[in-house]
Order: sequence, then structure tokens, then C-alpha cells
Amino acid sequence: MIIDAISLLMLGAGGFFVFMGGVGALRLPDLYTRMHAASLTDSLGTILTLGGIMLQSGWSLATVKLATILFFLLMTAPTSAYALANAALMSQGDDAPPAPEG
Amino acid sequence: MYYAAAAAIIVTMALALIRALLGPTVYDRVLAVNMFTTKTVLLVSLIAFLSGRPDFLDLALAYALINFVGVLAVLEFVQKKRRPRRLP
Amino acid sequence: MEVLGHYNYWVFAFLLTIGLYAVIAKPNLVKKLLGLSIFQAAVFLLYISMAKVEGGTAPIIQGGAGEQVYSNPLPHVLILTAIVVGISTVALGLAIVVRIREEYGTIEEDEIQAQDRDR
Amino acid sequence: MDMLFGFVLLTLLVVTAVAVVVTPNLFAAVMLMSIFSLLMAATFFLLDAADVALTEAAIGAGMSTVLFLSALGLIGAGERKRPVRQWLPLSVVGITTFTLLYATIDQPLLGDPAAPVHQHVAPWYLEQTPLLIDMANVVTAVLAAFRGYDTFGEVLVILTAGLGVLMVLAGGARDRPEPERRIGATGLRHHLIPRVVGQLLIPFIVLFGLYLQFHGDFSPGGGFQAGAIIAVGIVLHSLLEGESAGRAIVPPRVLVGLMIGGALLFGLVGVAGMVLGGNFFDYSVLGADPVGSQQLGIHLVEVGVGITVSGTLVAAFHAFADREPA
Repeated sequence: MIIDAISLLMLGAGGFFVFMGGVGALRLPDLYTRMHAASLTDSLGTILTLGGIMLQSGWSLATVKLATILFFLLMTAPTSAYALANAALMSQGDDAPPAPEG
Repeated sequence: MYYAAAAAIIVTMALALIRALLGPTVYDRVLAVNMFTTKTVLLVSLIAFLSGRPDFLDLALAYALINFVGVLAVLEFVQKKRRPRRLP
Repeated sequence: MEVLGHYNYWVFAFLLTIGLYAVIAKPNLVKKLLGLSIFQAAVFLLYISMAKVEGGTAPIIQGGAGEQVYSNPLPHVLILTAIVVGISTVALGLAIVVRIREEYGTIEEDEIQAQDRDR
Repeated sequence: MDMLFGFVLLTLLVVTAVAVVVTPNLFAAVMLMSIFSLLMAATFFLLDAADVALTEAAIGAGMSTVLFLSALGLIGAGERKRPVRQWLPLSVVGITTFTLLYATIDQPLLGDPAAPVHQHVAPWYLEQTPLLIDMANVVTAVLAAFRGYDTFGEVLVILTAGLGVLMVLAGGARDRPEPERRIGATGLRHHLIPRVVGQLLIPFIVLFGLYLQFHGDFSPGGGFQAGAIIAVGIVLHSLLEGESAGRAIVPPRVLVGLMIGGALLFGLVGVAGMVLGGNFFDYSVLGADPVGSQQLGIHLVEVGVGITVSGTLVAAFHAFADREPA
């Protein structure tokens, strides 16, 4: 019962953070701030959402798989954020914002 | 609440798509692709759980494992363009 | 819901023609290949939509329950192989485009034809 | 509710497709294409096609982006804008759309169990697979056993395309320097974070590929998906450590051998059935127990598929990545 309540709460909060990340990525002014919004909320939203499902499914193979997915996502998402920021920086000078494509 | 979370994820997918359409730089689009992948993993996990067939989580696992290879390829692509063709 | 029962097929039609437009109207060869991929994806969508059965689940038989409805496995098989064939043919197309670019210095169709006329 | 999600995803799919065609920058178009692939996979998943969604994920998440980008590195990403007479293509496209939409009126509704597609062979496959092959995943059974001919043909197409890529890109090479002398051979070696994480994940990627390969009879998976995932693992190594290191772990000759060997294994299993007194691709005669031999045959054939697919994809990647921009 309590576990149900916690997991529902986590799912709700996860959905909220995911949505806020989307809003941030859409409305913030330049690439690096958008990246900031997207990657931070991605981590928290992922943890909360997958955690909520994990609590619901109890001790089973599904939980193990979900934990694995969560682990890999937490490894790869910052890595791709790093690679993206590097690529954006490298394509321009050191502090100039990336120019529009042409 | 599951459906609320799933709806939030789909709306966020739409927002990321708008970002991908607006640009203005190609890196904004790569960022949108990145967000989109995470959202797909979450959505697939939720739906696999809701439909009661958790063995379909393999799809989410595949995305979680190999999504970053594409972004690394972007980094490599940019790096290759910047570097001189050959050593003297 | 009755009205939207054909929605998948409408999307199929639009995707198919978007891909077709890219193939016939865009002079850039890589754009043509991307259009071909969209065209292909439209066909995949058509097949998979036809395989869906209301209330069914993926055709992986679960022990016990005999009453479970499964979606049609045959289109899944055809499309599964077609996806991998699709990427390898796209790779072949890209290889040819790379060679064209090396020989002609451009991948715009009209410029290539102009160069061919001059020869 | 799932239906509603499906509609939203399909609408996003159309928007993305239009954007791919309209975008003037090819690099941006490739990025949009990978969003397209993600949406496609999610749609397939919602339409109960777990195996197909997994294939789309395995191909679309890594391999297709990598191939397109490494080709764009040789081609350049700009598309020149010029006024083109649009009325002819637009009218062709308009008429085609109208015809297709008109044709959908007679289609059965989505998910209608009485649709003609579901009447002919599909019920037979679903009924007979547990009896004849005793395999949970009907898709794998149909793929490798009931429609072995088709799949063999597809594998040969993949092999031919892969050999075609190698042949097309083998010609016309300018004075090619030794791999060590090129700066391009370093890969992402001086980026610490991707290198550590990538090297950590490569074993897991290959392990996951092997799991899909050998667990494909109980869950979504099989040779096609496994081959693509393992190929991504090997390609990741070349991206991180540079082309020459990537070629060192699986040399090109070995790759060609693997491509051909996999297809050959598939064909030989079929021929073995014929030699032992059955039909071509009849696995039930391979051993004493017909059901067990069917499973043995399916596993062998799937291994052949996996080897050919991963060999082809890795070889295609190397063919692009090893080339100097013109």
C-alpha cells in the first residue's frame, strides 16, 4: 500500500521533471543552457520514472532489467552530453556560440 | 498515474521534436535526438510494464546501451572535419 | 474510433508520398537516399499495421493461457528482414554516391548531367 | 489509451518526415532521420511487433547514423538551394496521395480480427509452431524454419550489398598513405570520458548481442538484431581507438570471410537437410528427434545470419571510415 503510494508519487514526479526538461530545452536561449536543462532533468526524470516502475513490479526479472536499463542510461546520457558539448565547442571558437548551420 | 507519466513523456517528445525542427544549429538537433532517445526508453519501459509483458524491456535495453554511439559519431565527424588532411 | 481506424493507412500514404517527392524532386543524391528510406519505412508501417489484432499481443507464445490472441507473425518476419536489407542497400547507395562525388566533385543531379553532356 | 499514443506518435512521424525532406543541411537531415527511426520503433512496439521494433532499434540507434555520418564526412553536408520547377513532381505526388487515400477506404479497420490477412497462413503458423518446433517466439520459427527460403534470399541480398560496398569503394583510391601516418587514425583517443565509458560498455554490448542471438527463441531477438548490435560494439571500438586499432581486432580479410561464411553456414544447413533425405531447409531430419532437430537447425541458421549481418555492417563502416575525403 505504502509502496504503491510511493511508486505513484515517483512516477508523477518523474513525468513532471521530464516535462520540465522538455520545456527548458524548448525555451532557454542558447545551446548550452538548453543542454543543461535537458541533461539534468533527464537524469532525475529517468531515475524517478524507472524507479517507480521497479517498485511496482516487485522482485522479478523485470526489476533486474529495469535496474540494468537505469544503470546504462546513467552511464551513457552524460557521455553523450559530453560528446555533444565537445562537438559544439570544437566546431566554433572557444567562446563564440555555434553559428547557425548553412 | 501511469498514463499521466506516459502522456508527459509523449508531450516532451513533441517538445523535443519542435526543438529539432527549429534548430537553429545542428547541435540543437543532436540534443533533441538525445532527449528523444531517453524519452523513448522511458515510454517503452512504461508501456511494456502496462501491457504486462515485461520481457519486452529488451528494446529499452538496446536503446540504453547503444544510443550514445550516434553522438560519438557526431563528435568524430566534427573532429575529422577540423583536422588537417594528412601529416606532412 | 471508427473514423480513426484508418489513421495508420493515412500516415502510410503521406509517408510514402513524402518519400516519393524526395526521390523525384530533390536533386541531391543523399536526399534521394533519405527519401528512399522514408518510402521504405512507409511500407514497413503498412505491413505492421495490417498485422495488428485488436486485444492481441506480440506473437511470443506464453505457456498456459490458451485464449490469448496474438498478432500476425508473417508480416513481422517479412519486415524484420527488410529492415536489415534496407540498411545494407542504403550503405551500397552511399558508397556509390561517395564515388560519384570523387569523380564529379558534386552530388547534385543536374550538375552531374551537365558534366556528362559536356564530355 | 494506447491507440491515442499511437496516433500522436504517427502524427509526429509525418512531421519528422516532412522536416527531413525540407531541411537544407544534410547533417541536420540525418539527425532528424534518427528521430524518425526512434518514432518508428516506438510505433512498431505499440503495434505489438516486438521483434520488428527491436530490429529497428538495433539498426536505427547506432548503425544507420554512423554510416550516414561517415559517408557525409566524405561528401560534405551542404545541399545547394536553387529554384527548381516544382509543379510536375508536386502534381505527381498529389495524385499518388489521393489514389492511396482512396484505396484505404476499402481497407479493414486497424486490428480487425476478421481482416483477410489473418485468415490464410498465419493461424496455421500460430497453431503448428508449438507442435512442430516447440518454440515460444513464433517470429523466429517462421523466419528460420517455415520461411527459410525467404530468409536465405534476404541474407544473400545483404551479403551482395556488403560486397558491393567493398568493391565500389575499393576502386579509384588516390595515393593512400599508411594508416599510421594519417592523423585520422587516432579516433577519439584523447577524449577521456567517452573512451572510459565506451570501453566499459563494449563487453556489455557484445554480451547483449549474444543474449539476443541465443535467447531469440523465448523472447524478441534473433540473428538479425544480434548481428546489428554486435556490429555496433565493434564499430564503437574503432570510433574510440581509431581506424587502425579497429581494423586490428577484426582484419578486413577476416570480415569478408565472416560475411561469406555466415551465408554459407545458412545454405549448408539447408543442404544437409537435403542430403539426409528431407527437403531443402527441412531441419527435422538433422537428428533423431524431429522437434529437437528443428530447434538445432534454427539456431545454426540464426548464427549464420548473425555472422553475415555483423560482418557486412562492420565492413561497410570500415570501407567509409578508411577513406580520405576527396
